[in-house]
Amino acid sequence: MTAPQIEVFLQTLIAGFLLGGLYALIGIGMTLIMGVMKIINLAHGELMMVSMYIAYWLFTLFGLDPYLSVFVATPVMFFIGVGLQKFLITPVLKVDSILPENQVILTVGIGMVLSSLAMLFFKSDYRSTPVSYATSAWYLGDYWKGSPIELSLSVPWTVSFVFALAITAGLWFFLTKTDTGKSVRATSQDPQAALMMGVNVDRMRMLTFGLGSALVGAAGCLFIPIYYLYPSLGGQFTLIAFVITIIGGLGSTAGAIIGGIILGVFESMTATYIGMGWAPVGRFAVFVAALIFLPGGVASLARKRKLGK
Amino acid sequence: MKRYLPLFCLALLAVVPLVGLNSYLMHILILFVMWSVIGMSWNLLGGYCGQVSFGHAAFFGVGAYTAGILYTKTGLSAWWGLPLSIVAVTLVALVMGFIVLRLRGPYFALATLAIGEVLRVTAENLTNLTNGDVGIMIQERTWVEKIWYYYIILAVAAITFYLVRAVIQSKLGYYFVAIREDQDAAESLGINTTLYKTIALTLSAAITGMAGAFYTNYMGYIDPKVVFALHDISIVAIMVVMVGGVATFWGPVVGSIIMILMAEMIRSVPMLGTAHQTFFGALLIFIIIFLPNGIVGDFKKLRRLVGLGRPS
Amino acid sequence: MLEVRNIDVFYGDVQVLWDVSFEVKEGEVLALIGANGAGKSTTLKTISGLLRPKRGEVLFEGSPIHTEDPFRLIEKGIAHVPEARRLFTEMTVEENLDMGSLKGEARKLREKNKDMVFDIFPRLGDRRRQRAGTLSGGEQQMVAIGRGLMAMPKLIMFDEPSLGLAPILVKEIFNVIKRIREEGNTVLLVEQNCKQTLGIADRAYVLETGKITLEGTCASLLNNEHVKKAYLGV
Amino acid sequence: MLDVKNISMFFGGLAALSNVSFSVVEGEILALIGPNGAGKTTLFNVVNGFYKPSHGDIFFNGTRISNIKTHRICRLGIARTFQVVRPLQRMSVLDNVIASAFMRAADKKRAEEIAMDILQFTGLYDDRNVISKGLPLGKRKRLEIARALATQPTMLLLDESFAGLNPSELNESIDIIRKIKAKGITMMIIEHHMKVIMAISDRIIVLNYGQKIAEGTPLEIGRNPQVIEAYLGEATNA
Repeated sequence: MTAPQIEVFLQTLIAGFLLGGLYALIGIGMTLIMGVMKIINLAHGELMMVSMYIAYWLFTLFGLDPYLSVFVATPVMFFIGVGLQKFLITPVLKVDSILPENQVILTVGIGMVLSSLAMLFFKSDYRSTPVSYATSAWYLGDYWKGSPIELSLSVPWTVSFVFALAITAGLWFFLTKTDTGKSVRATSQDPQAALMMGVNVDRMRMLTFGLGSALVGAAGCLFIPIYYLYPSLGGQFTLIAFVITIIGGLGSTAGAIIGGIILGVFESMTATYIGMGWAPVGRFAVFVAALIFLPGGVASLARKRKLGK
Repeated sequence: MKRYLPLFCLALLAVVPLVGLNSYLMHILILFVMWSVIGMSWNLLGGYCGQVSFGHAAFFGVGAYTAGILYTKTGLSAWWGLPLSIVAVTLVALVMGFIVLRLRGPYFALATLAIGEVLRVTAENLTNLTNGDVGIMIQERTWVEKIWYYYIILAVAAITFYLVRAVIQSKLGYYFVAIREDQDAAESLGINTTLYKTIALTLSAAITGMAGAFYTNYMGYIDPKVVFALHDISIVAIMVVMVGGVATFWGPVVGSIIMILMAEMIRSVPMLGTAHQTFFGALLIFIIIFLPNGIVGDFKKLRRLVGLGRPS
Repeated sequence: MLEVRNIDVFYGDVQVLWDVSFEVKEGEVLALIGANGAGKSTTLKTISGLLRPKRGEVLFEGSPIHTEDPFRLIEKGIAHVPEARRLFTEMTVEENLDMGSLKGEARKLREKNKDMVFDIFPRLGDRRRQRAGTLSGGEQQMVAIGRGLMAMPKLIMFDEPSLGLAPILVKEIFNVIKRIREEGNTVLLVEQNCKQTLGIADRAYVLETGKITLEGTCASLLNNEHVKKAYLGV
Repeated sequence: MLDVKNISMFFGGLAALSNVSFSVVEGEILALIGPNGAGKTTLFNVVNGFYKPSHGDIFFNGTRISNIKTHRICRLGIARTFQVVRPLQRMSVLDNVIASAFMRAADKKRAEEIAMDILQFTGLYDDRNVISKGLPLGKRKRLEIARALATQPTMLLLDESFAGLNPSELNESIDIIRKIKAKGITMMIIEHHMKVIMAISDRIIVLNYGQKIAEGTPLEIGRNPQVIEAYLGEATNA
């Protein structure tokens, strides 16, 4: 490989990694909900879109930096999630119907309402938050004068990535170090046993849906400085989240992180070497391959290694 | 009486245009019949066999593009797409079935959704075959009046109705429902579940593909965003059945009437034009919570809800 | 301490318990024995609120508990070591023990109680950071018992702790139950393993297809021919 | 008729069945008993083709069946019922039985005839138009048997077909089992109800921890000290 080729390759890899970190955050929210409630939330991306509009308006009306709106949008999204769980999803779980997929279809309905309401109120315009640092970047050459290749690191992408990392670490701390977090995990593994331990399982489910929504909401705030916002953007991110959970293994947070990064790198590579438009196809190719060849996701591989000989 | 209801409805539908409807009303009628066809085919796979597909747009789109590509590449009339789409879509369904039929429940649903999206993106990118985003335009339309299109899709609908009914009342139908109710039990009762799921998928796909080929001829223009649309095709196909009645013969027809009327009513109010999905989504949520088996399936419950049912 | 009065319990439309009544007195080990499918686990699940009796009532220290939310029972002092252990297999041994002590006094004394559990089961101490799902069957049962003890319950219920364990491990588990009792706890023990159970219990009830058919002191039951019949039908 | 040779079945590292061998003789009722978790249902799942055994082979009338799919095994003549009743819930009793009768019926008319015969045979004829979800448990258990019979098997695997029945239902079911036996259908039965087992079975196999610990007539099994120990547990003097 010549120097420019290496440059392109490394730059693509970096971009994929940064993207993957954000994807992971979206995926974790989905996988958490799937693990605890055993339902697939197809309104996940639409929840992210709602959060992006919150960040957008906070920026446009009050000049609030999108990174600061994480602290506003995330709690709002949490309560939206709790409400959805309490008033829509719980009732459906109790209804007897021919098709058990009803709850999945229900979340599709929720997504449709959210995205078309956004369309109604905000039109289908593409919006973005023109922050001052939008195009700034760090260059390798500035730090290492004699570098044979030149690489750059976009400031907003990196900041978003670091935020995503911090949120993930915070979540990890919550899930492993606090009693409530442990109760959430216990509920996902064996709700009845959790009940016997004194866990209010229904409340954990609401908390989880809220938490999943809050996480994807945070991801929305991190995406807005680097991405366009339009009402129908949710569907694509729902699929991304789902693909990540399949690659990572259902309900596995660590799996979702790896899944997010695999997907981010893969998409970035497809975009560079095959063509921009094909990135989604690559995404689905990974998805279908994971479904067929790795039914338990990356998490199952790790488990096998630990158990087997 | 009940036996002749389908014939009666068919006769009624055949006569309706003769009273002289304007072009707009004919358009509504055609859409209603076309969506009944798609709904019936989705119901065969989803309602009876229990395999909930989120990707019927894949079949609709492939059918539509079969007709379109035939026309642009070979110069044949796009009407050849009607029979040929069956071949093309069957092939797609067989490949797709091989991949997705080993999955169950929501995973099957999501995998079909993903494949539908893959085909859309593929159609957008294979520009030398599909013209990509530009789409395909059928230059010379066969007829100006809509009535002929109407009779063609009505014939397709009639055939579909009787085909679905024949299938459901035969061994296939019993096997489909057995698979829906309990796949393991079905397998242990000697039913080759993979084979029969593939049959259900292929039949359902072929019918939807025909509707797609018809669409190309009727509208005279297709592009990937329209015929491979997730919300406007795949989800509406589910809704037609969910609203009308899952696993009922008349459900898709009733669902189609309601969906088309609702869409047109919303469209006629300029304020709400862009919001039709809000209403669709809200309707879907309402149906799932209160009438999970649709209007036909939960008819008794519906009468109770609106206070028409006799107290018992 | 615990009083079960004339309960009828159903799974859906299937009746599993018919008019079951018994009493657990403070400080004793009461055994509920019977063959597979006799309704033993159902009885325990009803006590811990996972199933609701259609008729009859369950009283704990004089107040009815069959209408309580199941997650409140552990606060009231009833711990249930469920059948087939039901550990949180993806969590570590220590986290499983933490789950046993979410509430009240038990939460405050968590670290102390953990040391106590590791004292009873030294093997668990060595494996405190290991995932519960990777433990052997016997070790998993130890975690399940430890998790129950962490709640500092007034009454601890064991559901077939010997299930699927090799005889030597069964012996170990039973010794632990004996020790728990000697420390002044009240125990309700459900078992198929009748001889061993009768060896450590004060009193026992025999359940046969959902009905209580015998009760008495263990000494009297050990030699009762009917017990054998209840199991083998000969 | 059925030869099970050195079957082992592992889940993860755990052996649910280890080295189990036995034969079923044509026309007999062979009971499979053992404490909870002994591996009885697992054994059915292996014979029935849901699981592939980790080791060993199974032959049915000389054909190796341990490597073929469930629906083909059913076609060869082995039908089963489930421990947790699994009727096709939203179908009527008659339709449930028709669905399985199709396997050996040339057309729908023939399938209906077979189904009607079997419903009469199992005493479900009067309930034929009931949606099976609404049946009481006793009849649902019988519907399971009817459905299995509709595939016209030569061998029937019954997994706890008597659990949860009241005494009168129990007697009806025992009668049906005897009638099935009179038709010449071989049966393997998993059951906890010892009285039933002792009353109807020709031979008994006892499983414990996935191993066969005894085999014999009901009388022999009732006296076998190893069996008594497996069920009652060994006494400790600790």
